[in-house]
Amino acid sequence: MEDLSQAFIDVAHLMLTGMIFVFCFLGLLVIFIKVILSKLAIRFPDTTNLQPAHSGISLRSDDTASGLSETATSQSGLPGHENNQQKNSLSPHIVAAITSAIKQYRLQDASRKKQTSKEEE
Amino acid sequence: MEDLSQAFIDVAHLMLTGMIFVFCFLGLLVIFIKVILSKLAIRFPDTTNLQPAHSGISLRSDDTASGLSETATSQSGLPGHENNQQKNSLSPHIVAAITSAIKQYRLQDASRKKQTSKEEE
Amino acid sequence: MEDLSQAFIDVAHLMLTGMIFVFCFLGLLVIFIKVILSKLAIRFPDTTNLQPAHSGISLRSDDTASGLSETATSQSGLPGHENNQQKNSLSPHIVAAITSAIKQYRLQDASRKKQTSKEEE
Amino acid sequence: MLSLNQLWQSTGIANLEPGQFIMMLVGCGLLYLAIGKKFEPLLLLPMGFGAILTNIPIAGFSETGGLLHYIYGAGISTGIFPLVIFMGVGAMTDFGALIANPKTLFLGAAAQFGIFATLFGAIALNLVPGIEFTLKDASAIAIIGGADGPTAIYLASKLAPELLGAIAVAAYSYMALVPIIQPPIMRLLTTDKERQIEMAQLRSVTKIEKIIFPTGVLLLTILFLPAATPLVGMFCLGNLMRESGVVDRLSSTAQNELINITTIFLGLGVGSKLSAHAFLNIKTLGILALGAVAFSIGTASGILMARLMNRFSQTSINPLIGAAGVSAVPMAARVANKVGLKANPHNFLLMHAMGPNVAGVLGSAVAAGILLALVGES
Amino acid sequence: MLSLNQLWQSTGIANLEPGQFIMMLVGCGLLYLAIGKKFEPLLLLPMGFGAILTNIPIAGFSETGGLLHYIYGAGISTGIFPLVIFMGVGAMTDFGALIANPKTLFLGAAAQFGIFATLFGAIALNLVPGIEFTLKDASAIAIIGGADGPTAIYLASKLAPELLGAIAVAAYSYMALVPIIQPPIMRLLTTDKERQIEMAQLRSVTKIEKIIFPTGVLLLTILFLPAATPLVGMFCLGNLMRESGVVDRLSSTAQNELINITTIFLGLGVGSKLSAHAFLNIKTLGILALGAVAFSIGTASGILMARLMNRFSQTSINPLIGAAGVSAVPMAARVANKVGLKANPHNFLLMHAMGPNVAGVLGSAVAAGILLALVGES
Amino acid sequence: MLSLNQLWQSTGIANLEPGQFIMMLVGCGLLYLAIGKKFEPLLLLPMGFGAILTNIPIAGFSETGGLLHYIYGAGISTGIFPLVIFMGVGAMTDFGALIANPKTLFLGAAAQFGIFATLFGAIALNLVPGIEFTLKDASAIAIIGGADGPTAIYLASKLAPELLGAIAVAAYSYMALVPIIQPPIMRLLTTDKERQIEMAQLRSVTKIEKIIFPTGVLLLTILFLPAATPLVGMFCLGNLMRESGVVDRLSSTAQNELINITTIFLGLGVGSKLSAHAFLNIKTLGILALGAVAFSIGTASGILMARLMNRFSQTSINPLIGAAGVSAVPMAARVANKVGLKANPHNFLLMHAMGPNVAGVLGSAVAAGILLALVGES
Ligand code: NA
Ligand code: NA
Ligand code: NA
Repeated sequence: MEDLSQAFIDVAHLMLTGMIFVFCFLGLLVIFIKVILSKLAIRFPDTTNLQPAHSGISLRSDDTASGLSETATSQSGLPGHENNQQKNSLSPHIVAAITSAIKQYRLQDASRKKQTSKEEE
Repeated sequence: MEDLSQAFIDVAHLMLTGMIFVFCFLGLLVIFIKVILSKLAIRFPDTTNLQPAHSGISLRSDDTASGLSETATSQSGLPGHENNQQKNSLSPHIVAAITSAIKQYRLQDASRKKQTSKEEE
Repeated sequence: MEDLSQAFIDVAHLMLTGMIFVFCFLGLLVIFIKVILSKLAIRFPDTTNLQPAHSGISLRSDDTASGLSETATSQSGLPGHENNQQKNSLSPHIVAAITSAIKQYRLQDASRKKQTSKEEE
Repeated sequence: MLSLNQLWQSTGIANLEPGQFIMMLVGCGLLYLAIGKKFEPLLLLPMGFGAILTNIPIAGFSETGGLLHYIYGAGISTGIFPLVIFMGVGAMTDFGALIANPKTLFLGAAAQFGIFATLFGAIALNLVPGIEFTLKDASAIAIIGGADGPTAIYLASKLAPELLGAIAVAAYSYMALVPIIQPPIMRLLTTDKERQIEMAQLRSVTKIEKIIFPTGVLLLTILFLPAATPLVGMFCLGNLMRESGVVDRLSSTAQNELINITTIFLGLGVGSKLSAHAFLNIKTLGILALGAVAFSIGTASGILMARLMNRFSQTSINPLIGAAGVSAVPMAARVANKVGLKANPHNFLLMHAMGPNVAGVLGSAVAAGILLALVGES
Repeated sequence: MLSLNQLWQSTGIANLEPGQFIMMLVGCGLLYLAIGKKFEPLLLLPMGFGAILTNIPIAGFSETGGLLHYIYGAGISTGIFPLVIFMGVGAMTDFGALIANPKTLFLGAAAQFGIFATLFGAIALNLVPGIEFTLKDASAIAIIGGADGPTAIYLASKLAPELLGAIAVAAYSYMALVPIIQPPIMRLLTTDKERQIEMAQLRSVTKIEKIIFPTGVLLLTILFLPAATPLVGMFCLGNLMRESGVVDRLSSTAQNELINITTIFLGLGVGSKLSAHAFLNIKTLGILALGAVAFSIGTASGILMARLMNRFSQTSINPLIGAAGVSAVPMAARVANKVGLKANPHNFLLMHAMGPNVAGVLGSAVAAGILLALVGES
Repeated sequence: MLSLNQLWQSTGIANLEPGQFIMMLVGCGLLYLAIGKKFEPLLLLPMGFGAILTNIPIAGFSETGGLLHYIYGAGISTGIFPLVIFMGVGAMTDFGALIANPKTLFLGAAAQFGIFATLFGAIALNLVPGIEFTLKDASAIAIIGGADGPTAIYLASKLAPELLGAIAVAAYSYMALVPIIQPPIMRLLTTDKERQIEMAQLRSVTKIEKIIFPTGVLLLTILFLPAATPLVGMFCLGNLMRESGVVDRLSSTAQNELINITTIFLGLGVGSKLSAHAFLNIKTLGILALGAVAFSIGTASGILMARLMNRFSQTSINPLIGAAGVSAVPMAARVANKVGLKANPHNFLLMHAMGPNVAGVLGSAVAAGILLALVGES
C-alpha cells in the first residue's frame, strides 16, 4: 500500500511535469511559427503559383510521377531533378481532361464490346 | 549393403506415408471447398459485378494503380482505402492508353517549347 | 623525415604502377571492344529497328512500363515476359483518341483561362 | 509404421495447447476486424496473421531460427521498423494547416492529457489482484492515448516488450474506433451552437515555411528533449524530404515501397508477441480498458481546451476540432468535419482539424520522449 | 619494383585455380541460359552472376566480410528469402480455377509422386561409387520434383545446404525445360481422343470464397502438418493480402518491389553456393539426373491420375491438365493448353489447367513439410 | 520536484557539448547545400540530417542500440550499401557511347591521374603539424579524385573509416561543384579553336555488344584485378540486368526502389560519421583541400590526354570531352557540352562526352581496386 501511494505521488509528478513540458514545448513551436516562419514567409515568398497548401493529407501523385519519370544518372548514381518543369506541366486540369476522355472512351468501348459479343453469339 | 536395404525400407515407408498424407490433406481441402466455401458463396454472394475470376494468372495492374493513387495518411501512417470505387472503374488497358497518350503529348509539348524558345531568341 | 621520404618513394611507385595499370586495363578494354565486340556486332546484328543507342543517360520508361504491366506468375513466382506482345499491342487508335481528347480539352481550357484572367483583371 | 506415428507426433492436433488455440482465434478475430470491418487493415492484417503463426506448435516461428524471431529481433526490439514507418508518415504529412493556424498546437498539447491521466489509471489497476504494472508498464500503456501506432510500438518495445502485443492491439483497435468513440464525447461536451461555429479560411503557407518547420521542430527537440529525437527526428527527416522538393525520389520511396515493406514485417513482428503466455491474462483486459479511457480523456481534454481557447481567441474556434488533437490522422479530423457538418451544413472543418491532428502526432511523440527520459532510465 | 610484383601477386591470373575457372564457365553457362534461352532469367541471371563472383580468387565474396557471405547468411541460411518470395507468389496466385473445380487438387496431389519416387532413386544412387546421399540429401534432391523454386531452396537450405547450388540449378533448369520435357510424356500416356476432350466452363467464384480459402488452407496445415507452415503460411499471407482487398498497397509491394529485391539477393546468394568444391563432383551429375527423373515421374503420375479421374468423374476431364500438377506455374498450364489445342483447335485448357497448377504449389509445399517433419529431425 | 530536475538533466541544453553544436551547424550547412543549392541532394540531405542526429546528446543514435549504429554496422562497415548503389548505377548506365568510340576509354584512364597525384599531396600534408596521414588514409582521400560517390565511400569504409565522413562530404560537394570547378580549367588548357571542334556522329551499337560488354569488363577485372571485383562486379551485374532485356523487373527495381531505399540509409549512415571528434580537426581541412586538387588535376589530365589524342587520331577529338573523364556522371558531360556550345553553337558534345564519362566510372573503380590491392593489405 505504501509503495502504491508512493507510486501515485510519482505519477502525479510525472503528469504535472509532462503536461507542463508538452505545453511549453508546443508553445515554443507556436512562437517559432509566429516569429520566425512568418518573417521567412515575407522575405521569401513563393515565386511560383500559390499552392492550395493547408491540407494535412498528402497528394502523392506528383512525387510518384517524378519517381517514374526521372531518368538521368548522376554522380551518386541517382537521377537528378532536371525534368521538374516537365513534371509540373502535367497539371490537374490535364488529368481532369483525361479522366473525362476515359469516361467517353469507356462508354464507346462498352457499346462496341456489346456489339462484338452479340456478333460472336 | 544392409544399411542400404534399411534405407530403402525407410524410403518406402516415407513414400507411402507421404503420398497418403498428401492425398488426405488435399482431399480435406476438396471437402473444405465443397462443403464450407460453397455454402459461404451462397450466403455471401458478390454484390458487385461478377469477376472473371478463374484465372491463376495475376493481373497486378489494379493493385499497382491503387498503390499509386492512394493518398490519405492514416493513423498507421499509411493511406487507407477510400478510393476503391474509383480504382475499380479504371482498367489497366485504359491506364496504359493514357500513359502513352501523355508521353506523346509531352513529346509534342517539348518540341513546341523548343520552337518557342528558338523563336524567342 | 626519413620515413616521409620513404613514403614519397612508395607513393611514387604506387602512382606509376597505378597509372600504368589503369591505362593497360582500359587499353585491353579498347582492344576487347574493337576486336571482339565489333565482330559480334557483325555476326549478330540487331533484328529489330535500330536503337538511338549512344546515350549514357538511362531512359527508364520502358523498364518501368514493363514492371507495371507484367502479370503472369511463373515457377520462380515472378512474372515472365510472355505478354510482351499484348503490352506492345496497346492499340494506337486508343492513344490517338485520348491524344486528341487532350488537345481539344487544352484548347477549351486555354480559351477559358484567357477569359477568366480577363475577368479577373 | 514408425513413420506414421512420427507423423502423428508432428501434427498440430497432437501438440496444440489450449492457449495457442485461443490465441489463434484472437488472430482470426484481428483478421476479421481488418478485412470485415476495415479496422486499420494495413497493420491489423499482418498482425493477426503473425498472431496465428506465432502460436503454431512445433513450427517455432518465434523461437531461435524462426522467421518471426528474426523479424522481431532485427526490426522491433531495435526500434528500426517503427522509426522507418514514422519517417514515411513524416513524408506523408503536410504541416500547412498547422503553420497557417499555429494556435491549434495547444489543442494537440491538451489532448496528450489522455496519456498522462492514463498513467494514474494504470497504477491504480495495481489494486486489482493479479495485475502488477510497474511505472514502465504504465507508461507504455498510457501512450495508447497518443493514438499513434508507431509511437506506441516504439515506446512499448523500449519500456515493456512483454506487453507490446496487447498495447499494439489496443492502440490500433481504438484508432479504428475513433468514429465510434469520439462523436458522443463531442456532443456531450459542446453545445449545438458551438458545433455550428464556422472558422475563417486559412492563410496560404509558403514553401520556405514548410521547409524550415521540420528543422525547427527537430532543433527544439534537441534542445529540450533529446530522448524524443529518434521519433521526432525520423519524422522530421521524412517531412523535410517531402517539403524540400529536391529528393522526390526518396520521399516517394519513403511513402510507398519502404513503408509498405516495413509495415508487412512490423505487423508480423508485433503479432509474434501475441503469445498465450503474454496475452491471455487479466493485464490485457486492463490494457484494453485503459486504452478506451485514454482515448476518451484525450478527446475530452482536446475539446475542452478548444472551448477555452474559443472564449479568449479573437478568431472563433470550433471546439470540435479539439477532438482531432489525439492524432489518429486523418480519421479524427474527418470525424470532426462530419460532426460539424451535421450541426451546420456549411461548416467545413476538415482543413482546420488537420492542424490539431498533426499537432497531436508531434504532441504524442514529445510525450513519449518525456516518458522515455523520466521513466526509461529508472 | 616491389609494387609491380605485389600487383602481380594480386592478379587473378596468378591465383586462379582450375576449379574456379570451370565454375566461372558454369556461371557463364547459366547466364547464357538466362539471357540467350530465356530460361527462368529472373533467378538464373543473378544466380549465374553469383556463381562467377563467388569463384573469383582473392576477392573473397563468400568469405567472412564478403558481400555474398552476408547475403547468404542473412537471407538463405535463415530461410527468410525463399519465404518472402513465397509470400509474393501467394500474392500473385489466383485460386479461382482451383475453387471452381476442386477435384483438380487430386491432380496436384498425384504429381507429388515425382518427389517421393525420386527419394528411391537418390538412395539407389548410393550404389554408384563416389556418391553418398543421406536421407536428408535425398529429400532435398527429391523436392526438385516439386517444380517450385522457393520451396526447393527453402528445403535444401534446411536439409542439405552443401547441395543447395546444384539443387537450385537443377530445379530452375528443369522448370524452364517443362515445354520440352512434358509434351512427349503427355503424348505417350494419352490417346489422341483423350487429348481432344473439351471441358465444361468453370463456375464463377465469389470474393468470400477466395478470402476464406487461404485461411482454410493454413488452418488445415496447422492441424495436420505444422512443419509446412513456414512455406504454406507465408504463401497464404500473400494470398490473403491479395484477396482481402483491404491492403492493396501491401499486396502490390509484395508482388513487385519486395519480391524483386529479394530475388536479386536470393539469386546471388544461391549462386554463392556454386563453388568448385561443392559443385564439381559426381553428386551434381546424380542430382541433375534425378531431377529429370523427378519431373518426368511427376508429369506421368499427374496424367495417369487425370485419366483415372476422367473414367469415374461425371464431368469429363482432359488428362493433359494432369501434367500441370507438377506446378511450374504457369508454364505447365500453358504447355497443357498448347498440346490440347494441337489435338483439337477448339480446346482451350488454360483455365482448367490452372487448377492443378496451383494445386501443385500447395502439394509440393505440403510434401516439403512432410520431409521436414519426418527427415529433418532425425 | 525530483522529476523537474531529472527532466532538466535530460535536456539537450544541459548536455550539449560545443563540438556537437558545431557539427550540427555543419549538418545544417549540408542541408542548405542540398536544398538551397541543389548540391547532390539525394545524398547530402540524408547525410546532413544524419550529421545532426549523430551529434544529439543523450539520444545515442550512434551508440550501441542506436538507429545510426545499426545502419552503419549493417550497411556501411560491411560495404553492402555502396555496392548495392553501384549495382543500381550500373543498371542506369548506357555504355553505348563508349562502345561506339572506345578510344574515349583512354580519357577515362588519364583522368585517374587526379587520384594518384593526390596521393602525393596527402603524404606531403604530413609536413603540416597536426596532420598524420598513413598510406591507407592517403589512398582513401585520393579516391575523391575519382568523382564517384559509392566508390569513395566503399574505399574509405575499408581503408580509413574514421575519415569516411569528411571524405564523403568532400566527394559529393566537389561533384556538385563540377560546373564551377571545371570550366576555368577547360578554358585554360584549350584554345578557342580546339573548343570549336565538332565530332563525327557516333555509330549505332547493337544489343549483343551491350550485353557482352559488362561480362567482358568483369572478366578482365577477374583476370587482372580481383580486388576491384566487388565494385566492378556489382556494377556489371546491374548493367547486365539492364542490357540483357530479360529481367526488366529486377533492373527497374535496382534503378528505383532499391537504390532509393539504400540511398536514404547510406546517407544517414555516412552522416553518422560526422562526429565532432572525427570531423573537427585540421585533417578535414586537408581533405577538403586535397579533394579540390584531385578534381582539378583529374580534369586537367583528361583534357591534356584528349589534346594529345586529337593530334594523333584520324578522326578529330574535341579536348573538352577529356574533362568528362573524371566521371561525375552525367554532370561532367553536360559541362563539356555547355562549354562546347559556347564556343560553337553547332557543337553538340553531350553524347561524345558520355563515353569518357562512363569510362571514368570504370577507371575510378579500377583505381580503387589497385589501392585496395596494394595498400589495403599492408
Ligand atoms: Na497523438
Ligand atoms: Na509442385
Ligand atoms: Na571516376
